[in-house]
Amino acid sequence: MATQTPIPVEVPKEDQRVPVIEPGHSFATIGEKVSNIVLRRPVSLGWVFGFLVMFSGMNMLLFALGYLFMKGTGIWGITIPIGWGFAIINFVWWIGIGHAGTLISAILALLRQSWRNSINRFAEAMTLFAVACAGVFPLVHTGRPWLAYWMFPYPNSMNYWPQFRSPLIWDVFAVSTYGTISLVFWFVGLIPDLATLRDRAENPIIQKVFGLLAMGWRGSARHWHRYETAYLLLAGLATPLVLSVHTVVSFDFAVSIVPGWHTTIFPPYFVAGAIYSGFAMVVCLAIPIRAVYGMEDFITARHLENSAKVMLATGLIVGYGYFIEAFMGWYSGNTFDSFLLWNRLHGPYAPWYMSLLISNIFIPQLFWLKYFRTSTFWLWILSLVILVGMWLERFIIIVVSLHRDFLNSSWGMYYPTKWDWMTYIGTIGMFLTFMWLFVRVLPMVSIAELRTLLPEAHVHEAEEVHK
Amino acid sequence: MDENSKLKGGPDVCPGKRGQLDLATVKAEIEETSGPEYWRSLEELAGSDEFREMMHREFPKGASEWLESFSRRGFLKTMGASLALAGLTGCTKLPDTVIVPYVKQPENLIPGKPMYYATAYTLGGYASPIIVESNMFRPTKVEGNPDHPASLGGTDVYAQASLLDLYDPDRAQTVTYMGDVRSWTAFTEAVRGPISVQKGIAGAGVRILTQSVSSPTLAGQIRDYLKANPQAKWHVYEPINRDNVNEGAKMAFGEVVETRYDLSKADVIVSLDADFLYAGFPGNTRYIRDFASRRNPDAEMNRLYVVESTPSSTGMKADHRLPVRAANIENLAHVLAAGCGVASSATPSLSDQETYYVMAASKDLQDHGGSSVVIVGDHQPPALHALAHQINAKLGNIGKTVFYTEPVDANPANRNQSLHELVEDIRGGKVDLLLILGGNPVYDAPAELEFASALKSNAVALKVYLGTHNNETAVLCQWHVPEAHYLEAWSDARAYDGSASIVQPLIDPLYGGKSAHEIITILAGQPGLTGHDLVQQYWQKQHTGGDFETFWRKSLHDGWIAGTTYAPKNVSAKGISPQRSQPADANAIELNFRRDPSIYDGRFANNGWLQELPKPLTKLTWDNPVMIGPAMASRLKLSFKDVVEVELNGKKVKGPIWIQAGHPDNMVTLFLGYGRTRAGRAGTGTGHDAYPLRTSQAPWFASGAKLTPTGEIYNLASTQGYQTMETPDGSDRPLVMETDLEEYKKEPAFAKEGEVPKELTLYPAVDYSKEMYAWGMAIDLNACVGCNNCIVACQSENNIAVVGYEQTLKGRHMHWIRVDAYYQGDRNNPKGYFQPVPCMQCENAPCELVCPVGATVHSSEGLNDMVYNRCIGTRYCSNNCPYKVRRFNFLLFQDWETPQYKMMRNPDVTIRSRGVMEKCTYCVQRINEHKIDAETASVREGKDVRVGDELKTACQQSCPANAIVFGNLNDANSAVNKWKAQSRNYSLLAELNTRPRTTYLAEVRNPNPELKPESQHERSAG
Amino acid sequence: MQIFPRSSNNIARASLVIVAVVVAALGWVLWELERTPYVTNAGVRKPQPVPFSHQHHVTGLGIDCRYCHTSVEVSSFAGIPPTKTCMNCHSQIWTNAAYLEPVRESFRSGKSIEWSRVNQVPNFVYFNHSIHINKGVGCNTCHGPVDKMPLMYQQESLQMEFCLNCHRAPEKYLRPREQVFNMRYEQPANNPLHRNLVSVNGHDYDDQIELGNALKDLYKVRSVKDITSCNTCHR
Amino acid sequence: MSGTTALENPVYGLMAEFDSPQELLDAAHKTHSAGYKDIDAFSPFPVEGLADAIGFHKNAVALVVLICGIIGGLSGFLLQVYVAVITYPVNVGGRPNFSWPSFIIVTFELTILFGGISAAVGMLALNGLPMPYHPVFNVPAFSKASDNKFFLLVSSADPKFDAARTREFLKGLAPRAISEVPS
Repeated sequence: MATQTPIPVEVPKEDQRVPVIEPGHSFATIGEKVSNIVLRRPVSLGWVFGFLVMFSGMNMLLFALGYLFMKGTGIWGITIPIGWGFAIINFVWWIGIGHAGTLISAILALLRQSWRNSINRFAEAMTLFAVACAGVFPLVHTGRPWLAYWMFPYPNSMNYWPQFRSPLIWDVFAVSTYGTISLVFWFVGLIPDLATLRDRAENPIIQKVFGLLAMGWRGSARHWHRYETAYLLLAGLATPLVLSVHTVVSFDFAVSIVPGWHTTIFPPYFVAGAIYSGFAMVVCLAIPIRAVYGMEDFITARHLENSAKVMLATGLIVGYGYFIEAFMGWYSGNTFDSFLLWNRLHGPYAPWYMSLLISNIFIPQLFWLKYFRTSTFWLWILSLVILVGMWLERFIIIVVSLHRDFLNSSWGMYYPTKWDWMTYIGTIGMFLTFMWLFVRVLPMVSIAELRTLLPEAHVHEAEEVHK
Repeated sequence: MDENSKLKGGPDVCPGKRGQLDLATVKAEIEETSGPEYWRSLEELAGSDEFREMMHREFPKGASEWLESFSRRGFLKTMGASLALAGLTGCTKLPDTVIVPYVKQPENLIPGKPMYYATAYTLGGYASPIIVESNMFRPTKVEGNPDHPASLGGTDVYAQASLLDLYDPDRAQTVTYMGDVRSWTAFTEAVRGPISVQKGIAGAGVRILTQSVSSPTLAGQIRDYLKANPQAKWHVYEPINRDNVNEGAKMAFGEVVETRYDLSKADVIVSLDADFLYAGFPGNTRYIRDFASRRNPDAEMNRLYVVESTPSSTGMKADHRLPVRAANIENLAHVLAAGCGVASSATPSLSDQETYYVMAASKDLQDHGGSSVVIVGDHQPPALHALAHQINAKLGNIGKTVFYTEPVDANPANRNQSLHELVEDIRGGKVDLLLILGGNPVYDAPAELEFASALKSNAVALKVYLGTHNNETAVLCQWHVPEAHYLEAWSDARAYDGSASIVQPLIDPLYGGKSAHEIITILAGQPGLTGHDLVQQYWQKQHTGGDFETFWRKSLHDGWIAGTTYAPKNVSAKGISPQRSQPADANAIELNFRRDPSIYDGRFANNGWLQELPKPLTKLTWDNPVMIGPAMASRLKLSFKDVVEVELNGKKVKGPIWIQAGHPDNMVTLFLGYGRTRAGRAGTGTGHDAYPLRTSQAPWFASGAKLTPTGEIYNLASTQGYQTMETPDGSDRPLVMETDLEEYKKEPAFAKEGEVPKELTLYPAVDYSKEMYAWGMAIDLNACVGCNNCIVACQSENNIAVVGYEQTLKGRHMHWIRVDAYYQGDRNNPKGYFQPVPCMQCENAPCELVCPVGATVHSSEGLNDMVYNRCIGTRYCSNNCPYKVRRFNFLLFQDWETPQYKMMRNPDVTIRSRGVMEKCTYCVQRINEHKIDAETASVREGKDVRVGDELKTACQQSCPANAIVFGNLNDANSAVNKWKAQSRNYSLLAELNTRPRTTYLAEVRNPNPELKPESQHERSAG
Repeated sequence: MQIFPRSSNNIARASLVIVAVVVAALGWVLWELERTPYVTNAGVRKPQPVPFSHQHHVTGLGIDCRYCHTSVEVSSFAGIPPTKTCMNCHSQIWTNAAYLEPVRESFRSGKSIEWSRVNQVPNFVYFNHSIHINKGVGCNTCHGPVDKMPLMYQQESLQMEFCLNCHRAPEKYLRPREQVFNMRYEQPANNPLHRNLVSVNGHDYDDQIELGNALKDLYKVRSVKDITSCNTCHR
Repeated sequence: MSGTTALENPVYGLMAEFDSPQELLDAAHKTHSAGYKDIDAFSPFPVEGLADAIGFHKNAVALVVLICGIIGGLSGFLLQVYVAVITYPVNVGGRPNFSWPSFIIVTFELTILFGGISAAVGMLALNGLPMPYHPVFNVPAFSKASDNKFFLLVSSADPKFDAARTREFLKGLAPRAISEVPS
């Protein structure tokens, strides 16, 4: 991986790109800068305040869920025909966001994109937390959540098992696998840094804690050798996985017969959308974090610009998806599909559809301009817009398709309740609570991998030296 | 987990089932123990007044409070008692109260097997003969009486829903005096004095106010009393009355006669504002059957012309419908009469369209002299009825399609007049003892009478009210005696054809309710006589020759008394041609009053099943709208949800607008029965009360109403999202396949266009032909008249919950079968269609594929099973159901607390709890019952016994139109196969290749070739 | 520098093993717990108002099941005997036995004896006695050796898997209809230790599967596919 | 501290400390070619070729992952077949019991799951982790092994090992320091 592709020590003249790590850093300074955030930096009032805000958000979620378990899903806006509402919208949204991390660490690793090294760590953490948020919904959206374990295959006295033809079961497996593998991937990446923290820590308790987590990592060449193989294999496995997860999620819709769901373009365009929103979230988090914790040296304009480019590309794919959907609606000549198109454009939810197009397709075109790719302020704003847009996309797909399907007599409208909103905002609170804790207790960028980026990390072919 | 355990023991319980064991023991011990000591024991158990009083002390006075402080403990005691009492009715072989069960009833009960009893349900004096299913002595289901000509197995929504009234927890629980709990004995003591005083003065101060009475026994009782006390008076009032009909008959024949129609022989039917295909119209059950039997395009098809004011389901079935303001219908009638050769006093001028229409209609009538009929709505003026009699006479329909008999009503006095006299007497201080037997005059009397104030004034010394609920009238009377439900007390009644049925109870009064009969015995000073005695005595007198016991048993068993059907009588229409009343001002807004399709005159306001029953056209629930037509709406810039104020001679009511396609212009319709103030938990405060605008001068329609928008907004809870098959993008969806007779003859298979060839699938098709059974259903859209019967029948059979206004508004109603209503064409006079939609039981069920836990899967017989106890409630199945027939328990919709409901529920159907999906099962509990019977039989008799067409689903069984047929597709001679073989047969959304087991027979209209709808549209457009 | 003592290596490895063992054990416990009497009530003797002994009445007196459970052949519900049935005999014998007082009391007062239910299936399960009896499923196939029960208890778990055992392979359990109420009935066997013949229509069977298949045809038992369809038991 | 403190057992080995990966790599090469086989090198980040330099060329992680992946996939597919075809076959929406296309996804996911977990667990297991205690940690300077220092260890278990001569040899590699690793 990274170490097998030495970056030339002196940057070639023609390459004027911003480096992925600012000059003037040594092995020690990197370790110091990163680990000090965890070990030395005092807890600031701002951090505590922010944490309390996020934490109260998380508690709002718990409250909303408590009431949900008492009363039932009827407290939400869902109804017949709109059997799925915010719960599934949020689920898909979060899962999508959860794609960036593993994608960055896996796919970019395979593609030998050295610029990934400084953002992969918290991108992966972000992934974990996003998946955790997503995981809440399939569970609680059921009418009888206390029986949701029936979706897992286990021998039981009923001699009855899950129904493996159902996309929801596929979901269960895809999402739980994704969660597990992301966790493993993330932890494997952490081990060397945990060792660093262990060795840099002064407080004996902290020493012991990191010591246990590092499991006695001592950076032996043998360890590194196996470590790199394992990491490479994980990346290799995670790559198809990350692509499969949102494909499977899209099957929830594509496999059904609902007009607006039953379409073969969903898998690719869901995956693209996922990466789209994922990177948006990464950028949303990266910009403030690097500012607050002075990480500009490691998370440079190069990273941000590349992310912007990725967003632009995936955004275009998503746009293509929308176009094809509309085109097929017209081209198929199927009365239900063509009505779906009409209904999106002129129906009661037309404003939502319009704002979706604007925030997801039109505004991101600004990324063609270098100014918007490099201005952290605009980058941040645009990422937020994209996040909203991607949420709207799921709203359109789920609600607008369901509310007017085959039988005119059974058409309906969807009105989210305050409980819907509390649950949604609550998960955001939960997500940020975890992020808040993460940046303080674990190295937010990978120390070991950053070190490999330093010129002095690169060795010449031993033989030459030898003779 | 807590919920988990709760789930095991709790919600999934089926109370009925739970009850079985205890009930069985109770029943058994009742069955075995012999007379006297058994009596004593039950007295101790519950019979005695002391017990009741003790128990009722737990109920605070005043309905409003005790709804909240509803004492469960007290109730459970009552239940314990009444369960035992229930047993008593069922099976003690006491000589004086033998109840003879129907066909299936075994000599002595088999626990776990239901029994069936014949009895009759009475509405507005007209009896609907019914069979009631009783599980462990709890009445659980009402069915029509297949052997009775007035039912032929069908029922109407009110009869179906009357079961819920029996178990209504808001029913009056006890005798009260000025709101304080008293015992029945206390009451009899208290009234004895005044009654004896009245005896002295020939009952001069006694007034009896009843609703329409067709009970020979009761009428006899009252008459006897009046004979003994000539000064006493009997008044009759009912808001939904047939005054106009009777007056019209007097006008034509000089006497009140009952007009009965035989629609099976009518080729041409002209309805002048008569909604004869919906519950509430006397004989509607039979009329629907006869009408539907003539809608088969492959046989002689009848033709229906409907000229109507307020759009009705009858109008929607018309081959030619003409929306006209109520007041103008008389004009049309005169032209029609003239066209039929009746010398009419006047020839009013009509619009081109009207003339065109009426001419064609009258020509059609004349072509079918003797095989046609003109029916006039109850709310049209007497003159019009008289005219109709003349037309029918002229066409030679009398004796062929139209018959005149004795009035079914025992006292066909003019209702409004009768009440007028009563109020005068009250105001004149002539009344000392007022007996109000049923009804709710304080709420529904004509406004100008101010009945309430009359009653409040202390002019009347003693006011006694017999009523099921502590309602508006009850609070204004000192004494309130709880009235026994018809399933609790003995009586008798006459059906529309005059045939008398014995009303036999299936359960002892849950709250010691009394029947009118018993009240009269107190009045007549013959206490101790039970309803049973009275009824039996009466018929003993009528009975001539033969052993009375066998006659009595037979009458009970059959459900009616042989030979009591009124023979047609010859009446000659007088020559006089009725004058037409002054034509109303064309510009003034006409205000119409109509009975509510669901809660009638308000008596069903507390009946959740009916409150939540989507009204046939609007699909509204829990409310009554201010109904106007599209033209008027656009003129006044009114839209849905707008709350308007309707004013008539200074009186005002406020209500939300509903724009009804096909509603005549410049006319407003208000529906009666809502805005109750003391109805109960379900009825109180729903909708608005239209009675204050209704006077006895203009009981049905009045001119000169004012409409003023209030700027308020109110959401009406309609269960149907969109009411045309044409989608907003202008494309048409082939949901109800429809054509007219000519086209049909040319292309009989027109409906099959969407069908997909069987081989069009990647998978090997599952083969059901080898199975013993393959269940399927077919629904004839031509026959269906949108009477809603199936919905209530299904609700009752399958323990379907009532969810209330808010939830219905959200679209969470639970009906397993719904009747979609679609309009097509000109909004001012559209074509209308009804389409009942149960679960389609698709062979390639989209719902099953997506269920993660396999809670909905296919049975070997092709049923789409829904396993509630496996369901975790992802709602994915519902999303993926193209027919949206699945219903989800978003909250805990079932009432687990109220003991009455536990008694009411069908023990063979699981009660669904919160978070569980449910849907139509083709009444799988009935299928299994029949299968098990057939199989045990085949083992016992050693031959192959199979379930045949005797197996009926609840919707099918109660359908008065025979529009639904269900059966075994693997049985070549099954009725369902015959239907599905017809060329009209098609499956809904066939192109999805879901292969529904439920299919439809396409609708074929029979328009008059001279009166093509399109040409009609041109005119209406012009 | 060294943070952990030498021993910690073994501790670390041991703890991993322990975790694995605990997880496995937990799974096993749940599996067992689901099937314990605590959950299923199998074998639990519930207190009854009267210490009625099936052993005494069936074995001792040889009373037929149907004398008390009257509707078992025709109805879903087997029927619990009314007090009168008890009194048929106990008005003559044991007329003043103390423990029969509740029976007499009930007979006097007309209040029914409240037995506590022993054999119970969940409320969403619709079990029908008549069909099983008529198709040759013996009483004790589900109710166990009632004739040896001084106090009634539930023999089997009556869980779904129990029902499925038979619904998936009826031939393993069917017996001639005339043997249904025979508490002493033995399945046909043919092994060195024991040989038992069961004859149906003159044909002797020494193998249960043969017998079962013969009876399946004879009693027209529906196909396994039919009787394992959900709606057979759940409605 | 000094290695001689531990009497009953010999020193664990000798450890040379270097400043850059390059020096370590060269030293490792020299030591290995000098015939020392039981040696190990420590660095805060993976240094290319270091493993080869100390004569460690192949590892078994890939094999473990392959095997576990296959097990995962098989178990996934067979589970579904068992459930849908063998134990309780039911007609679901008219689909055949053995509708294998629907089974692909779960099969795939389980392959990944087993493979991924085995990659991590296998790596740790083969590395003999967790091993919180290790003699090398006794060297105070070793705490820099995770920071900016690079170490070469010659184990006392090596047949060619001799406290004095090996120390001499290491000196020749010009390390910043040489320390004895007490076991």
